[in-house]
Amino acid sequence: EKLTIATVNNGDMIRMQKLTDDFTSANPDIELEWVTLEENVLRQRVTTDIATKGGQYDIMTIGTYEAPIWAKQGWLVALEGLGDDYDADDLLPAIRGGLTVDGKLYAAPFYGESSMVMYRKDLMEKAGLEMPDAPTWDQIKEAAAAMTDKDNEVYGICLRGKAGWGENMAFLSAMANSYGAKWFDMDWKPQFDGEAWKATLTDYLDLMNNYGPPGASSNGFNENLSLFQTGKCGMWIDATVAASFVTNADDSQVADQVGFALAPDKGLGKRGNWLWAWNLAIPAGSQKVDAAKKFIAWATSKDYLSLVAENEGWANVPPGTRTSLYENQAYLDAAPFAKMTLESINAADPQSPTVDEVPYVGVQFVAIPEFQGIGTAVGQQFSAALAGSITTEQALANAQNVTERTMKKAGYIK
Amino acid sequence: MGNIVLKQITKSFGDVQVIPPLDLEINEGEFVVFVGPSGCGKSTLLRLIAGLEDVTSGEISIDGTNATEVPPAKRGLAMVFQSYALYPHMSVKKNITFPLKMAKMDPAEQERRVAAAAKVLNLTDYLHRRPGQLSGGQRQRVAIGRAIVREPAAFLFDEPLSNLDAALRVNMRLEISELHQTLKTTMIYVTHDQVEAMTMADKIVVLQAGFIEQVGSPLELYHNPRNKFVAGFIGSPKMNFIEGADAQKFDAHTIGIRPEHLTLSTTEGMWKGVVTVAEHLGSDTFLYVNVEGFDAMTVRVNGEFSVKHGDTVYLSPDPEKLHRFDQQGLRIA
Amino acid sequence: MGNIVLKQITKSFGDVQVIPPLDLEINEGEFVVFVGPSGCGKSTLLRLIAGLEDVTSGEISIDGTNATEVPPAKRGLAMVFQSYALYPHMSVKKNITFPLKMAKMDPAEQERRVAAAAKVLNLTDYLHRRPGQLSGGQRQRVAIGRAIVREPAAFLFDEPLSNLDAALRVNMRLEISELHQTLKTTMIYVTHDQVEAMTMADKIVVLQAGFIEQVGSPLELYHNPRNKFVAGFIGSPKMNFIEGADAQKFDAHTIGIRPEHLTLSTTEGMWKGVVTVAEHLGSDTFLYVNVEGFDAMTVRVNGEFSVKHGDTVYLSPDPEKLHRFDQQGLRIA
Amino acid sequence: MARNVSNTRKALVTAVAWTIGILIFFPILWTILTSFKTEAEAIASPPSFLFFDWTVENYVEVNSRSNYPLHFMNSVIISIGSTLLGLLIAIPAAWSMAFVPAKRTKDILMWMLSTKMLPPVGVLIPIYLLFRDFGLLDTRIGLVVVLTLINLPIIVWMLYTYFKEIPGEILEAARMDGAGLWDEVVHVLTPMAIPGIASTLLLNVILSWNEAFWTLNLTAAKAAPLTAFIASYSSPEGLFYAKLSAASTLAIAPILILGWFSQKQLVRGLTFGAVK
Amino acid sequence: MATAHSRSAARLMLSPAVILLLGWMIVPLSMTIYFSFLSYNLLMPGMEEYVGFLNYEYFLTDPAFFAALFNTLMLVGGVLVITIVGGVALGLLLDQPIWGQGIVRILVIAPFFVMPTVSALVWKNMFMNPVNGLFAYLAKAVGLQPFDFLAHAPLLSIILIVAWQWLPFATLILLTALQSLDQEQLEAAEMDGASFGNRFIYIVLPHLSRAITVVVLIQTIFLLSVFAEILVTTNGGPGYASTNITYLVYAQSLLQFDVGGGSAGGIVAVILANIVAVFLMRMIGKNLEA
Ligand SMILES: Nc1ncnc2c1ncn2[C@@H]1O[C@H](COP(=O)(O)OP(=O)(O)OP(=O)(O)O)[C@@H](O)[C@H]1O
Ligand SMILES: Nc1ncnc2c1ncn2[C@@H]1O[C@H](COP(=O)(O)OP(=O)(O)OP(=O)(O)O)[C@@H](O)[C@H]1O
Ligand SMILES: [Mg+2]
Ligand SMILES: [Mg+2]
Repeated sequence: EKLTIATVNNGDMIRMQKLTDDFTSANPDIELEWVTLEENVLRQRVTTDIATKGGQYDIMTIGTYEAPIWAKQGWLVALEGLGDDYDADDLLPAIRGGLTVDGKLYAAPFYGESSMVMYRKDLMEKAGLEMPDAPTWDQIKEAAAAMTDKDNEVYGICLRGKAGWGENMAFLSAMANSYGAKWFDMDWKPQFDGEAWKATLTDYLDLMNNYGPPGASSNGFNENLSLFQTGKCGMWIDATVAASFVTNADDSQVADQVGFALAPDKGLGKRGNWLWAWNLAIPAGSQKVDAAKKFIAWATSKDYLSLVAENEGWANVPPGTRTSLYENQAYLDAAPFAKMTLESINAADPQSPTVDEVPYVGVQFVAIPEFQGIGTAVGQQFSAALAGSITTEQALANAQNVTERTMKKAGYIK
Repeated sequence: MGNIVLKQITKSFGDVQVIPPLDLEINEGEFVVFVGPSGCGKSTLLRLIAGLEDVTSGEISIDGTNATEVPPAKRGLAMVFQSYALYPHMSVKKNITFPLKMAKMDPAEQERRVAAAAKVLNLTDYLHRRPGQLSGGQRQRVAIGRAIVREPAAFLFDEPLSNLDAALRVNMRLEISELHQTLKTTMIYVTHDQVEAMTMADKIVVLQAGFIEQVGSPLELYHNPRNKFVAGFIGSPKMNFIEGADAQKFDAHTIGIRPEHLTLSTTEGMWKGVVTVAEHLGSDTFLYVNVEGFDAMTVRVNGEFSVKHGDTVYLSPDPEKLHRFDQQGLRIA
Repeated sequence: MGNIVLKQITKSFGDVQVIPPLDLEINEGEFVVFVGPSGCGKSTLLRLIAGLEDVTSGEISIDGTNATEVPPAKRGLAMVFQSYALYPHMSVKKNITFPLKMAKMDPAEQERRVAAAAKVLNLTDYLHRRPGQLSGGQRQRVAIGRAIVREPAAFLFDEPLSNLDAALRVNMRLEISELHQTLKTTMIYVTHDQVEAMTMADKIVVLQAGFIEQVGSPLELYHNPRNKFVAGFIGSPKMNFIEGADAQKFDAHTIGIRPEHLTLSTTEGMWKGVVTVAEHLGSDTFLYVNVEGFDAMTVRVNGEFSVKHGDTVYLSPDPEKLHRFDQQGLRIA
Repeated sequence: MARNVSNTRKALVTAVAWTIGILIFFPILWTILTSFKTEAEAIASPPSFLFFDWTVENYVEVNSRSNYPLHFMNSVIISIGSTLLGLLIAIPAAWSMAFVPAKRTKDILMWMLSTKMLPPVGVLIPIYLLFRDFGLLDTRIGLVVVLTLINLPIIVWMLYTYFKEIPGEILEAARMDGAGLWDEVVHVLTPMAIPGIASTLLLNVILSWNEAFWTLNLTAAKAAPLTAFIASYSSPEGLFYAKLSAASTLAIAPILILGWFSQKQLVRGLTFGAVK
Repeated sequence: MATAHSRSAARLMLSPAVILLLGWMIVPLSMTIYFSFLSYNLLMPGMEEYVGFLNYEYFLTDPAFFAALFNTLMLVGGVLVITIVGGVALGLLLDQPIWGQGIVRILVIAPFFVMPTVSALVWKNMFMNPVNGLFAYLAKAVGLQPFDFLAHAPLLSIILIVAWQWLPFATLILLTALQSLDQEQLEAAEMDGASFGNRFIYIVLPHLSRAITVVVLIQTIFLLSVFAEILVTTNGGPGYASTNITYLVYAQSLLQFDVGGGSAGGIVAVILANIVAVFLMRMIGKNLEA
């Protein structure tokens, strides 16, 4: 039997592809075929396929955004009977909660992440400052100002600026949560005309314009990573998985100078961090459910973690999915960022993402099908504001307008 | 083999009738030349016979059988095009063999015929060249070779020499004449060239606007043109025409005298005129003379005749060689 | 205006010397024709005069001033190309106006000159057409029109009539001759055509491989060719050459007789031969006669002469018109 | 126009032409050079031009990560297959238009070209559904069909302009020589048009090779060509310039080499009857 | 050339191409038209209902629509201007006698062979990136502030990238056309006293007009559907600064999975493309007849 697996082209997934001998030697009747794609292309491909029942894939890599939506549509096979030793209870509750619909798990998390602050200890020291474990936005701003040294191409803070619901909007939605802003009120009315969003965007633009790198409006995760690795950023607030890259001496010029802190807050009880996981799922109607389940069980099991540790060292184990990993001393030793990662993940609550009550689920996204489009369109506006082509007010007004139109068209607002 | 009869054929392109109802009979073994001004339908007629165009009405029969609906490939005719239309990607040999191959002839027989044709046409040394590597005359011969191997019922030539230079034209003209004498196959030949028509034809067909003006042997047309059009068309330089009082003298509406049938004198003659241009070729002298009341007249004098622009000369027609035409332009016998 | 002198000019393309040192003087108002076999350097010489090619060495002077280094536009010459080189995207009028516009002439004057040229050349009705919509003769006239509006010191023509059909060629030839008579401007004219050279030229320059073989008036060349090459080149059909014993009789290495200077008889004469082809044109008869020991000889007979293939005939040269050449091919006076 | 071109002028023109040529080519050259650098050198400042430690490590890495030979073969099969199929359909069509023109011929030709103006994204979903129903998703044959269809207008047009330059008399000669329609097209027209057909073929292989919308959206694994291969490198975690360059080089090298070797052919046929 | 027999053969031989293209046009197009009247989100199957012109209304009143229309025209126009002006200049240059002409020609042609995705990636990351890009390095080397191309001149940057890819095509065609110019015409103009500039304006340019039309036609066809370059470099942003119609339709149908809206957008794009097409065909038809 041949399984066609669609995956995203990140490091952990690539590593998994290299380790599949372990699986195929145990299951000689199963062959694996990989379709590795860049995140956005992957999402578009698998969504088209599953929605039209194209049947091209046996296993899909999907995010925490898709999982509940698709499960509700009945597009996914419930992952029951993954084996006795799978130990589903070991999965981190925050992550597992996002993948469970009506008490059934529909996607198995491969790795999970939140976001946190990564900063340069040496630069902080030079500036005479100290980073608390749980900083506020004001402290971040102060630190950014102190570390910026544009003549030497050192920028106090690097943040996402590239438009996209999974790019700048992931960061900004999370940041907005900590400012008490929200996407919609209980009547699904968009809230960009409120003060909270205005404060969020103003502070964000302030930070970036004064202390950010040039060209920030086209920086996403990748661009920021390479900036940080080459020593051009003082701080970077982004996905927790980045921690293993920036501390890897092979790629990073600043590996031994990185410190970590929780995402900042504004004293309103919510931190500006998100929650995300890449998960493996089986499309409904697949002819190869059993083989696919076998593979998923293998790839997301505890044993897989040990397998990676054996081959590549504990630091390279896919993080953020299992409680047991964070109880493993070998891992904690190898990964100095482990504790902060776990705390960040636990600090996010998809069910109640922001200060006020909202009708939707999801921290840095809104788990409705229209969100991809809205998120990206709004992201475009904020990115334009960052590029300086429109003002903050215009950006917010446009965002409000775009969101309202779509919500009306989709029938949320009558 | 080679008898072609056209019965009441017409051809229209869209609304324009290019060939009005036309009858023509071409006998076996004849060398027939079509002449006429540009656009008169010579090529069209040839292509109708070939089957490359459909007739609008009428009937074409070849060797007694109705061929009106027969596709070109099946009519058993061969055509030599003005541009030769050789296949540039094939060697001379392949070009010549092509029709035989299409007829699925036995390869040994193909070889034999190609060799024979090449010998007749002096092409044996060039069989492996491509057309692009040949001179104009050689290409011409290949085109003829391709036509003769099939031993067609008749050959159709559409201005085959018009792309050659003067010297080569003379040679090829002689070669085609010789070929006709050897093969004795019916040939239909379209040309613009006076000399070709006069020297090669057994029978000349003069066309004008799709009408046949006259059919006859070259000298018949030269001596007894049926009308003014034929008289003016056959012969070079062109016949001089005179109308009005001077023509009345001869009981005609128009009289015609060929340049070679005018005698010239510096002292006396029938008409007095002034030389506008004198062309001295050494072998001949052509004079263009302005006679009052007439159009410019052309006179040909053998050898030299020393006159120049502006001289006054006298012209007299040879009364024997004078042509008389009535008001409709028809010859008065 | 229009005196052109070439002094010891040479031209090489790479290592190949196409024109060896050459001197030539062209007088004001003369009509000079360059003839010679293909590739002999006629066009090259013309282009050197025009300034479209640089001379390798030597000096060209126009109207007494050294023009060797002067760019073509400044030499005050006009050229009519074989392909006419009309500007296809401009109307006839724009084509003719172009040189005036380039000279930034006053628009009213431009109008006047174009109108005048169009009138001379009968182009008035076609001024708004594009070259693509004109016939060959009309295009030719446009090219001439473009040349004459500038009132150049001299006209250069490179085989201007070679793309036209026979009838048109005769007309255009006359028109150019008349133009020369009207304008009296120096004209240099390159052609392949016997008749053009003989009828138009005041002075013919015969070239071979870049050398000038002879310069003279047409009849001078016809009657007194300096050597065998010129004798063979001038006159049509070509002069018959006879070597060996029969030539010795006349104290020459080679003798030459033009086809029109042979008398033909069915009964007696100097040489006996067999007719291979007889071409009856009505006005003339051309016979190709095989005389034993000689190459085929061409004979021209005026009017009709009824012989046919295979007949035996006798030929006699007109002793007055016989040309004698020595071993080097030079004429024996 | 053979007036003496002075050597200084020629040298000057040569220098300008070479400078511009190298500038235009530079992005490709830079990509190729970068593919031989380590990641650190790839983003080093100042950038090193030639003097770095040449390494093929990126190629090794790229090869171990993806099945390059599979993608390469898919690209070859899809681009050549669609071009050949296109030629098969287009040659007769172009023959009719060039040699038996009717009143509507020009309109048909223009209509064919206008079908190329359909924005592919607008019809992706319908095509996807059709492909699903016919079982053509992720098959080479499906892609061959789609690419044939999208390139057909260009193929027809190129062949049409090329055929128009072939004198009709030659085909008539063949007809007189007893050739049927089939013989005429196979023995006379096609071999005579070889240069034109070759350049049509080349251009279409290039266009199909580089087609990135349909090839990406209608394939998954088995039939995925090099465009999909590139898509898996376009934005990995971190900007691995050197690996990206290696993958890019691998994706464009075959067509670049083909294009270079055949540029004469390509140039000759690329004129679309624009040159008379 | 036209007997009844050959005409019917011609019809037969033309029909496969016509039928296939007709099918290729009509089947998806009619499906698209059908979808465009539905409220149809791919992610919410089973909820399709007829909504009349609602999708069109939303598409056409979308503030992005006019921006996209403008950007599409700018993109097509900009690339055409750059490639034609550059192509003529390069053509003239390469038509001169130079040493190593063949190699220079190869260098100039090369960008045409590069996949759009690859060229966009290369330009974006290795050249236009304001921190690590080569342009930024050059700017810093001469003491300038690096320019952030994709943020501050996104459309221009995309025009440059696309123009780089299409310049070889224009150059090739224009060069061939230049080489076909009858030398005697140039010489005649020279004799007529035209300077180099005048010869260019009055003789060379008019001669090139046919080739230029062809370049315009072919490039427009491809430029109207430029997409990969935008997706890779700017994602249509910032704002709508580099969104063209094709990208907008993409965003509707593959980002929002709003098939109804996307289909309406697709139909609008088809109509716009056909307006351009009719316009082009008029102009080209005239130029190609001559
Ligand atoms: N395919 C066609 N469609 C419409 N008219 C045509 C076509 N072919 C020829 N004609 C017209 O038919 C007439 C006769 O043309 P044809 O070619 O037979 O003349 P021709 O005597 O051969 O002339 P030429 O001596 O110039 O070759 C002309 O008026 C021509 O315009
Ligand atoms: N640009 C050139 N480069 C090299 N050789 C040339 C060039 N132009 C002409 N020649 C050579 O110079 C010689 C004379 O050429 P030219 O064109 O002057 O001959 P021509 O007398 O005009 O011939 P034709 O009657 O065929 O026109 C020929 O041998 C030709 O090959
Ligand atoms: Mg004809
Ligand atoms: Mg010449």
